[in-house]
Order: sequence, then C-alpha cells, then structure tokens
Amino acid sequence: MTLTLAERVARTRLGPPSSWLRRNGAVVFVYLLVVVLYAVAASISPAFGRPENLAEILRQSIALGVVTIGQVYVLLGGGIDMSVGMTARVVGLGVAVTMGATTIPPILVIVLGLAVGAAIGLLNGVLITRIGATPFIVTLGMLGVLSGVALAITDGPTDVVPDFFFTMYDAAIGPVPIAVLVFLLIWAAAWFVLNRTTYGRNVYAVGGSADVARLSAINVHRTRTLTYVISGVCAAAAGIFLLSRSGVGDPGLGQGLEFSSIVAAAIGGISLYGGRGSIVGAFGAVLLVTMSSNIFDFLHVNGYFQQLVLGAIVLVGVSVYRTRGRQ
Amino acid sequence: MTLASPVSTESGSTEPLLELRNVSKAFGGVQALDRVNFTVLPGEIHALVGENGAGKSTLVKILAGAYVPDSGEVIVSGESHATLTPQRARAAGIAVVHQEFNLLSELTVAENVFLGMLPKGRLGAVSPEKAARLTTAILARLGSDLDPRRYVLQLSVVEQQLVEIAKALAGNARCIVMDEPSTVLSPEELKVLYAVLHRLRDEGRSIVYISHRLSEVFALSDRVTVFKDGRFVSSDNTVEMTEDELIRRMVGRPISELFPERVPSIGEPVLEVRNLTVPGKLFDVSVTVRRGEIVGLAGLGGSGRTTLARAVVGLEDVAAGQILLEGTRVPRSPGPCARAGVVMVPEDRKAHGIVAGRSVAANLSLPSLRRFSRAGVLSFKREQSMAARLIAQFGVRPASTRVSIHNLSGGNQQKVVLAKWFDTSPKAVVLDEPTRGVDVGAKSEIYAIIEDLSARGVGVLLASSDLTELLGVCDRIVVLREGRVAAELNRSDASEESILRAAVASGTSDEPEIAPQAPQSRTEKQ
Amino acid sequence: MTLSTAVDRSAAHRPPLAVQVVDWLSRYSAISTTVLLLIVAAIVTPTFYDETNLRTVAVQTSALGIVVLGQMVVLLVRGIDMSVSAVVAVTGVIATSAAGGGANIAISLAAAVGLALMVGLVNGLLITWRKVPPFIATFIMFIVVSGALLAYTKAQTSGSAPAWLRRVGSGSIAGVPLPTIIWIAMGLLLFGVLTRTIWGRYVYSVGANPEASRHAGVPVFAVTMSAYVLCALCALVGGLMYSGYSGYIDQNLGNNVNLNSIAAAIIGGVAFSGGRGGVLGAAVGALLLTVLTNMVVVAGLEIYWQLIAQGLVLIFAVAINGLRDRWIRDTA
Amino acid sequence: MVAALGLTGCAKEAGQESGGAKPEKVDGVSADLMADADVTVDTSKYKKDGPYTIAALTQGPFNGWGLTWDETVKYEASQNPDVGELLLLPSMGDADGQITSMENLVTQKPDAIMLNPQGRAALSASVSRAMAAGIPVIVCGNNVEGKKYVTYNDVDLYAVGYQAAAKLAERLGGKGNVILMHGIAGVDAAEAWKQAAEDAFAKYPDITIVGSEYANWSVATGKEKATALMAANPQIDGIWSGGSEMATGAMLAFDEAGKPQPAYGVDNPTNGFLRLAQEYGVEFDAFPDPPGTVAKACLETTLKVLKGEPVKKYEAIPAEGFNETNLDEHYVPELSDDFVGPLVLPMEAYIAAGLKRK
Repeated sequence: MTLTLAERVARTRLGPPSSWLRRNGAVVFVYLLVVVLYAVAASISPAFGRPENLAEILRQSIALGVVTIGQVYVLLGGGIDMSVGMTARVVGLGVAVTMGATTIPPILVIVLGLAVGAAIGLLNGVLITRIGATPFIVTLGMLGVLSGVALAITDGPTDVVPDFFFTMYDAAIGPVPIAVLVFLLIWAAAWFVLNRTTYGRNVYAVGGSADVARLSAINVHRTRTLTYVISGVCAAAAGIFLLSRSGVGDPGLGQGLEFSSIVAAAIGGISLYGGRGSIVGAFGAVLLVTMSSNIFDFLHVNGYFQQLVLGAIVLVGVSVYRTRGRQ
Repeated sequence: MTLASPVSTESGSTEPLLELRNVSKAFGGVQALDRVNFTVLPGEIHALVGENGAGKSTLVKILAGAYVPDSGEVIVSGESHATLTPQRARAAGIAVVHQEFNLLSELTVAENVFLGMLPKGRLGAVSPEKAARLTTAILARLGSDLDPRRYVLQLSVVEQQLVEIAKALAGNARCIVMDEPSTVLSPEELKVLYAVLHRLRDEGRSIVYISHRLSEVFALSDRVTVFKDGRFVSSDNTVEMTEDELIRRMVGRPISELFPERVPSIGEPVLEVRNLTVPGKLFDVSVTVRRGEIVGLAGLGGSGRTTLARAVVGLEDVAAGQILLEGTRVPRSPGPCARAGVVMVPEDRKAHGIVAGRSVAANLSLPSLRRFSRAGVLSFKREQSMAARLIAQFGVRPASTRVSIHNLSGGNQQKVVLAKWFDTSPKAVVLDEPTRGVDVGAKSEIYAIIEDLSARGVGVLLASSDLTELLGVCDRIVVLREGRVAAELNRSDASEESILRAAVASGTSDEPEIAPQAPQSRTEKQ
Repeated sequence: MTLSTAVDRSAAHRPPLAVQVVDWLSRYSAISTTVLLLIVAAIVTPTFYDETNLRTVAVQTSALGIVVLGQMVVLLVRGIDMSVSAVVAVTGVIATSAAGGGANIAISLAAAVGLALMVGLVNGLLITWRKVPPFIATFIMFIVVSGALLAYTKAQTSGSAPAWLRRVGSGSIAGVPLPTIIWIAMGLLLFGVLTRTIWGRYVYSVGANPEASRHAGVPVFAVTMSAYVLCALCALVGGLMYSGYSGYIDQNLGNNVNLNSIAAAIIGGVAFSGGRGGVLGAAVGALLLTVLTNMVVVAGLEIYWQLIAQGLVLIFAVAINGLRDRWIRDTA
Repeated sequence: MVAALGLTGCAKEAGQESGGAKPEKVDGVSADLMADADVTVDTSKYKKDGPYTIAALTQGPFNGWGLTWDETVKYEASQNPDVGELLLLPSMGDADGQITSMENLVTQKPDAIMLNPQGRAALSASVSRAMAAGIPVIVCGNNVEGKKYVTYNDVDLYAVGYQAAAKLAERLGGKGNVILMHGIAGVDAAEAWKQAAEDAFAKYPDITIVGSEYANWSVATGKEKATALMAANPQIDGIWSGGSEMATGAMLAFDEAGKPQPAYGVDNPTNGFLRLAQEYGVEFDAFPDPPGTVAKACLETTLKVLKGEPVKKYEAIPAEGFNETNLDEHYVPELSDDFVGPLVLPMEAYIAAGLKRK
C-alpha cells in the first residue's frame, strides 16, 4: 500500500511520538521547583521539613487550590474568570450572616452558598457566551458588582460560625486533616472530569477551537457556560472554607484570589489562550505558591523582600520554558 | 460496533441520499446561493466544480450545519430539514472535511476522530484506550497504520486529512463532503486519497468532492455538477463530459491557454542558496536562481519545500549555509530582505498572507510603507494611487481600495498578496503554492504575473505541489526529498514521472516502487 | 418568485431596527453613556458642575487618560499591561527623592524614565522572546517592580510633591488645567502617529495578524517592544500628573490604575483581541470612568452602590460591544 | 443593609464568653473593653524560664505605621536580655497570609505569639487554635473576635475615633456641616472609627453630616473625594478623617480651591499630616493610634505573661489627644512624613531604619 510512503516521510521528519517531556515540560518543571524548594528549605529549617508541616502546607493550599480548579476549567475553555475572589467573599459572608440570623442547618446553608456561586458563574457564562462579551471585562465588572454586594452584606466581622465549620477545618485522621483528604479527592475528581468524561474533553476542544468544536456537534455555549458555573461553585466552596478557617466572616475574605489562581494556572502550564495544559501542573503550581509563603515564615524572610522573592519565583516558573502561543 | 459495517444499499434504489431543493443564501445583499438544486445518489463520487464565488463553500457550510439557508430545504434520506445544525447534520449521516482542517492540534488523533463523542469505558468514563483501539481499526480500513495516540500537531498534512476522513467514518457518515482536499496534497498523496475514496464508495457511501483541478474530476468522479455565480448550471455523468465543455460551463468561456507562452532570457545568478541546513528540516541544500529564470521546487509534503521558502527570507533558524542575493548575504528577516530585493509569498494565505480586518490598500502598502512616507509620516494620496494602480493591474475584484480584505474571494486575496510585493521591485521572488485554492481564471492570471516577473529579469523560485503547474511554468525544477536535493531537472528532462521518481526514491532498497501514474494527462496545456 | 427575492434582498440590506440601535449604541456607546451621565448629573446633582469639581474631573481624567493612551497601544498589539500601576508608583519615589533638597530634577527624571524604559523592555522581552502570555508577564512585572520599590524605599515615599511637579499638576493655561493640555497634546500626537505614520500602521497590522505582518516585513518584535515601552512611559507621565495634582506623594498612588486603564480602553471600544480601536474612544473611556467615579460621590451614593454601579457600567459597555460584534459576524 | 441590622440585633446575646458578641460602646468608650480592663488573667500556666523565643506577627513595613511598629519591636527585643529570639513575621497586610503564619507558628512552637491582627474576624479562629496548641497569644493594635487570647493591648480604637469627632463637634460649637472620610471599606479600623464618629456626631443634633466617603487611606484619593464633596456642599465647617491621610488630601483640596480651611478631627496623625497642618495653620484635634507605644507595651506584656505575672484581659494604652496648640510636641521634623509618633526609641534607631527625612 502506497500509504506507508506518506507515513514514512512523516516519521522521519518528526521522530517518535514520545515527545512526552516536551509536552509536559511545564508540569515537570513545576514539580521540580517544588521538590528543590522543599529540599533547600528543609535543610535550612528542620522544623519546616516535619511531616505535620507538609500536611499544613496542603491545608493552607486548599482555598487557592479549589479556586484554581475552577479557573483551570475556565482557562481551558478559552475564558478567564476575574470574579472568583469576590464570589468567594460574597458567599463566605452570606453564609456567615445567614448562620447568625437564621436557624437553617449549616449543611443547607452551605448548599445554598454553593448554589449562589453557581448562579454567579451562570450569569458570567451567559453574558459571555450568549452576548459574546469579552470574558476578562465581564468578570472584571462582576468583580466590581460583587465587591459592592459583599459590603452591602456586612462591613464588619460577622458572628462566630457554628462549631460545624470549625470541625470542617480541624478534624483530622492522625496528622492528616480531613479537609486535606477531601481537597485531594476534589482534585482527583477535577482531573477525572477533565480527562475521563465527554464534558471534560469537550472543554479542551472548545478552548482549542470553538469553530472546530461547533462543527463537531459540540454545544460550545453550554460547555463554556458550564466552566464558569464550575468556577463559581469552586470559588463559593473556597469562600466557605475560608470562613471555616477564620471562624468569623471577614469583609476582606478572598482578596486577590483571582490573580493568584490565574498565576498558579499559568505557572502550571495552562495556556491562557485555552485548550492546552494539565490540571496536574496547576496543582503543582498551587503547592509551589503556598509553599513559598510557608517558607517565608520558617526562614523569616524580611517583609520588604517577600514580594520580590515571590515575584522572582513566579518569573522563573513561567519564563524558563517557552509557552506556545496561539497559532 | 456499527462503525465497521458498510452502509446497506437497497438494491436498485435510486432514491437520492442527499438533495438540496431551491436553497438560497445571501450575505449582506450578495446572493451566494440562488435557488440551487443539487442531488447526490448513494454510492457515487460526485464532483462539484465552479470558479471562486460559485457558491461551493457556502453549500459546504450549509451541509455542515454552519450556515442556515435563507430559503429552500435539505433532504437527507427522504427527511427534509429547513436548517441543519452540526448535531443534525451528524445525525443525518453527513460529514464534512473542510478545506481548513477542523482538527485540534493539542489533542490526539483518537480524540479528534471521536471529538464530542468519545467512547465510554467502565464506570461511564470516557476511555482513551478504547478510542485509540477504534481509531486504529478505522485507520486500518483506510489503509493507514497511524498511531492514534499521536498529537495532531505532529502530523503531516496528508495524515491530518486521513484523520478528518476517519472522523467522518467514526460518525458512520453516509455522505462525506470534501472541500478541495487536493490543495494540500502532493500528487502521490492524492493517489492514496483516491484509493480511500474508492473504497468508501464501494462500501455504499457517497462522496461530494469539490475541486479546482479538472484533471482529478475526471480521474475520480462518477458525476459532476457545475455551479456558477451561486446558481446551479448542470449535473452530468463524468464520462459524458469533456474538459473543454466543463471549463466552458464553469467560466462561461473557453480558456485557450492556461499557461502563457514563454521565451526565457536567463542571466546571471541572482539568488543562491548554498549548503543550507535547517535542523531537522533541511540538510545541505543548494539551489541557484538566475535572473529571468523560473525555478520550480517540487517534493512531497514534508520534503522541505516550505521550509526552504521560509528560510530564504529569514523565517527559519538556519544552522549552516548561506543565502546570497547577487553575491551578498540576505538579511535574516522578511522586512530587510524585501528592501534588499528578495520576497516570499507564503503558502498559508489566511494565517500568513492577508491581514484580515484591514483594508485592501493597507494590505497592499504594508511591505512598502517607507516609499509612501517621509520621515515615517505617510502620504495617503500616494498610497491610495498606488493601491488603485495595483488593483487595476492585477484585476482585483471588487476594485476598491477601502474594502476589508477578508471580504474578498480567495483568488482575489491571493492577487493582493502577490501584488503587494510587486511594487517593491524585487530581484528575486519566492512563491509557495501561489495558486492554492484559486480558481482556473485566477490561476491563469497569476501565471501571467509570474511570467511577467521573469520577463522583467526577476528570478523566481516557485514551490508547488501541483506538478502540472511546475511543468507548465518552470525552466528548471529542483526536487526535494526529506530535506535534501534529490534531483535537478531541466525543462526538457522534466516530466511528472521523473519528478515523482526523484521525490519518492530512497536509498533503502525495500522501498515500494511507485508507479508514476500521473492523473490523466488531460491537462489544460495544449 | 422574482418579486419575493427582490424583497428578501432589500430586507437583507437593512438590518432590523433593534440591530441598528445596538450598532449605533455600541459604536458610540462610550460617548452616549457619558453624555447620558452628564445629563443625569445636571438634573440630579447640578453641583457636579462646580468649577473646582470640573477641574478635578478634568485633571483626574487627564492623568488616567494618559495612562490609557499607552494601555490602548498595548491592547492594539494584542497585549495587556498589568504593570502600569507599578510604574505610576515609581513616580512617587522619584518625586520624593527630587523633593528633598539637593537632588537634581533632571537626574531623578532621567532615573524615572530609565526605570520605565526597563519595565517596558522586560515586559516586551518576556512576551516576544519567552512567549509568556502578556497578562502573566506584566502581572509578574507588577509584583517584581512594586516589590523592588518596597525593598528600595522601605515604604518611605510619602511627602509633598516637589514644587515644579505641583506647578505642572495643578497649573493651568487659560483656565485649562496643564495635565489636560498635556493629555490632549499627547492624544493628538498619538492619534497622528497611529493614523499617519508607518509605526501606526505596523501597530494595527501586528494587532490584526502578527504572523501575516511578519511575513509582510513588519518588524513585529520591534513594534511589540515599542508598544510596551510606550505604555510604560505613558504610565510614568500619568503618574507624574497624579502626584503633581495631589501635591502629595502617597503609598497608594496608582492603586487602581491597572484595571481602570484597561476598563477605560475597552469601554472606549478598543478591541481586547487587538487591531481595533483608537485614541478618541480611549479618551472617552477615560472620561466616562472618571465622571462615574466622581458622580457617585457628588450624588452621595453608598459605597456599595458606587461599586455596583461601576461594575454594571463596565458589563454594559462590553455587552453592547459584544452584541455588535455578533451582529457583524452573523451578517459578514 | 438589612442583614447588617439583623446582626446588630442578635449581637447582644447574653454575655457568653464564646464570642459572637459585638463590642458594646457607651459614651465614647468600648464598654466591654473597659470591663476587661478589670479582669485579671492568671498567667502562671505560661510561666517559663527565659530567654524566650517570641514570635511577632505584624502588619508589615508597607507603610510608616507598620515600619514604626516593626522597628520598635526589633529594637526593644534586642535591648531586652529576656528575649532570646524574635521571629518577626510581617504579613504585608494580607490577612490570609497572616492566618497561614499563625498556622506555621503552631508547627514552629515559639514561647509566645504577639499578634497585630490583620483582621478582627479573619484571625479569630487562628488565635483559638494557637491557644489550644498551648501557645499564649498576646493581641495588640487591633482586636480579635472571640477573645480567646491571653490579653489584648491597645488604645481604645473606638474611643480614638469618638473623641476626634466629639472634639471637632465642640470646636464647631455643636453645629455646622461636617464630612466624614474613611479608610478602606470593610477594614476593621476604618469601620470602627466610622461607627465611633457617627455615634459621636449623633450626640450633636445641629451637626449635619453632609458627606461620608471612603478614600482608602490615600492622600490622592482623599483630595479627589474632598473636591467632589466640596462641589456637592458649598459650606463645609469640619472634616473628620478616620486616619489622617484623607485629612491631608482635604487640606490640599481646600488650599487649591482657595477656600478657607475647615476644622479637622483626625485619628492616627502621621508626621506628614502634622507638617502640613503646621504649614497651612489649620485647627485640628488629633487622637493617636501610636504604633511605637503599643508595640513596646505589647512586648512588655508578653514578657510578663511568660514570667507568669498577672495581666489584665485588656491592657489599656492611653491615647492623649492634642491639637494645633501643642503640635510642636508631636511633630518630628527630623523624620519622614510616613513616621507615626510619638517617639519611643532613640532617634538613631529610627534613622537607622530609614525613617530619616530625605
């Protein structure tokens, strides 16, 4: 069969398909950074290297980690979500205030909070897909609106939340907090959905090329809208978790999560143009960012230099490898 | 799995598989399709021909569900659809292989084949392994052993085309619409495609095959339909049709000569490529183009034609070797190259040729803005007059300087892309597939332009996958194979056979012999 | 049959009224919203037109407007600059170092320009050479530059702005504030440069299709670099106007400039995807944002209504633009 | 707003110790704090032998207030032989980062934590968790909900805001138009001061609050908002500013508009405010939130706790107000505008920290 000819040409030109390292360079590099940073810090400060600190780092990464999951979905689908931090704030404060003012059981309030997050995401998604407005600006406008809503909910500390929330944060099996286990499960689920369900693969397709996806009978609008809904729910979950972390609703809750989640996704190799990147890398990047601030505390990095050092780490994280731009 | 099962053909049934009745579609006052009728029978290869602007692409997009017709109906297997969505088209068994591939380069072959309908494994999870297995099976039916786990960005053009066809088969399409598949394929690869298409037809599927190349219409199709200016002209059995008649129906006039008369006057070397090496793509390649000479660059997809064309104007990272223009090294980027006197017309018009969203005048003047400006400040008057002159000279339609270039047809866009370099007075011009996706009428105009360039003493290097074109235009043909020069043939020695032999021959002896069975020699050349 | 076709065709020529309204609104959305706001102001809060307040609005618009000019050029080449805030903050350092006796104005200005150039160059290099997405590259620059500033100044930047800067920031010629004159001058210059020079053509061309521009001999690398450098320089000038007007340099100088400059440009019709937009739109965008911020204060709106109103205006502006784009796409 | 009202309604549940109760305000002071000032905490269970490892979680030196705080703690710790190691953890204003630092300290196990909380709400659970881990937490410079700490050391922030407003009202003879300017919406100090000022002015029926705006503790924003408020209100007699930055901006705005300066009531006057107040000769009443004094007192309390000496649940730090007549006693011309007085350390220590006027 003459077909083998074209194939032979292709093979000699491109070599074997095992360019795994090249495709996953960003992911490998991020984990390499995590390991190196960990080893260096542990050798300087023995307290840092203790296993309970490792569990602590994981727990500290939960809020950013969960928000980043949503952000990864949105970015892979070709969008961006600037409203995650304020979604977390509105939901966190809303849950806290509702807990103080009513006798609705905590679980129900939490479900309600997640639903509000979903609704915010849905609104973002509809504005972006149905009207065709730029995601960055729509979600930026949403950030403004939600920050106003948060202030309308409360401008001061709320009541102390019921014990249920403290248990959510503190409960542990041995040295491992249950919250960390749940967090790891959520990540596994996020990975599973992205890689092992039709919807997840459609997200990649839609982000890779909306036109191609549309012509392949994929419902582009629905797929994209759903990424914002997922992001809204994740942000809401992070807000509720942050509430359980502080025990009292704080009007400053969730500040800056939009930037840190986008940066984490980018360091982890998620393309800001959509359709490319692995959620595994984003997880590594979340660890990297969280660990950096943990290290500051153990090595007592001067306040003046913390931002500079963090900036430098991030800079190294994104610039050593050349991200392929949009074609 | 139903995928492997051939379409059941009810014996003796002549009920059309696909029928368009009185379909119209207009865009902002331009009638792209005007009450068109079109019928495809089961188990036939049906060629659809027509000049650019005839409405072929609009028809394809309607079949794909991308466009909603203004009026009329689409009947698939007796079921009428006022509009098709991509979902409905797929359900009705129509698959479209677009001219620009609808593949996601960041996904694997298997994922592309099953895009939006990945097979499920255990626990309802999609299974890449199962998708890969099924893809392997489909590809095997097409005679390919392509690894389904490879990423599309690693594939050659012909492999991508195969993936597109596999995608159609995965959806168990009964009617596969192919929009100008040949434009991206070398003749050798085309034969592979023909074999695949024949096999599909024998399974009882129908193929709608859209092409500019009349030779392949005759080589491949059972029936041929002609569109002109958005209207249906005729449908005939191919065997009852002659080439001249087909051209007459397409253009409304016979084209006596596609290629211009040529009396070359060849002078000193003007463009010299010496021992050029681009890592992984070109190895020690030397080509010389003389003043007034047209040198063809032949080779299969992936042989390095495009790499060489790009390298000349500094778009590739050169590891070794030199590129000389009149004895001096050329600069390493397109702008300075153009000022030095060597320009390149890229193969991918949409991505590299036109600046969509900008006017025709802005596109025309882009490479030569310095000439319309003093101290960086532009003179609109001079720019407009230059643009108007080029538009007239190259017959760009519509003859407006201000219209956005993406509103022009492919052929007219290509004329603009060529014309913008014309006024920079180049000494050497590199053309990469200058007539890809261009209709017969525009083709002939472009050949005339090339001829005119060489008559003015410009050295032309013409990279093309169209052997007829190379043989019709070139004084000398350099054949590349796997990034090396395989042969250099003078006009007198060159034939489709000799070019192909050079393009595919290999040092290894177990290479299958390629029968140099060129498409039927009913070429336009007299 | 022929008749119906003729009717169809004429219908195709003239889009429905709703579409026309949307098209008109979007083309002039920033201007019409601004005019609307100004009318509302005249009815609800006539004190908006107090002379001092108008002056403040003018100066604020000008300072933001100057930064928006740079941001617009970056957006035109398909970029975004999240580091302008840091550059605006740099001016605080320069101004205070010049304010304390002895330090030479020329030297500190040169240092400021040098720093802005460096920020622009590094931004450009990260984006063109390392292929880091513009959002990330410039955001990292923001973190690094403001971090470096903090490490250098040890948070000691406050103080009165030097006299020369205050004169620039609060002076006026024939009743028009100097910053406004500088803004209009820069705007006109940029307008001329964008529409009438080679560089301007290159900017639009690179934004519309960088690859095709490269093939056509456009020095894409240089154009992109120059856009980021220009943006940093505009941010520097804008920052000087901010501190000159305030008369005082404070820690929080330029806090909101990043998002405000982007929002103003987008509201003014500059396409997020590059290649489309102009000086006039960007100017109106800056005006709209400033008027809105000022008006909610004059009107005495509660803080949360202020934030909500600003967010809604932003969403409205892009929604209108989105509808128009969709309509153009559907009829193309 | 409805939600917020609902909160204050249910805030006054019977004084159970488990938090949730809002600090109650009576006549310009926080009643519950005053009550805590009489509660003696037995610290014998924290008693240890020195030298101690003390962790200080601070706001961080991103402005003059934070810098003055950090430098005071560092200097005092270096002078005190009881302090073996000082772990200074600046949060750079990030409440979430500070929670993280608290969690990290639970792992590092210092002898005591002195915390300048970045959020009265945000740090609430962290304090409980550190205390539960057996590390005494001494809160200073801003309160924490729930009172799970050993002791709280601070000026009465509410009183600071209240007195600045009351003094201004009296200066205006109990009548006139005032505008209020606040820091960042939702941030504790801004909201506490805002509430205090509103309470204080409510006592003067002839005083009208004609404008109330947030200006993010920024001079430039303060000037912008002041100009807009001037436009809306031709007659402004007094300006109350929760943090002196907005007052500074307002002074500049009035100066530029060529209008006579109104009277000012400010919280936490910076050196820069005092310099300009002197230059423009404005009338003002200022009540400090002094970083040096609080930090120094806090370190002393921390050492007391570690030595097992009894402390009060609330260690009140007096905040003496002052005005234009004794401005000279508070303005420090040698130091930069960002310095926040009063002087606690020798001048050389401030200059070494980079606070010298340039």
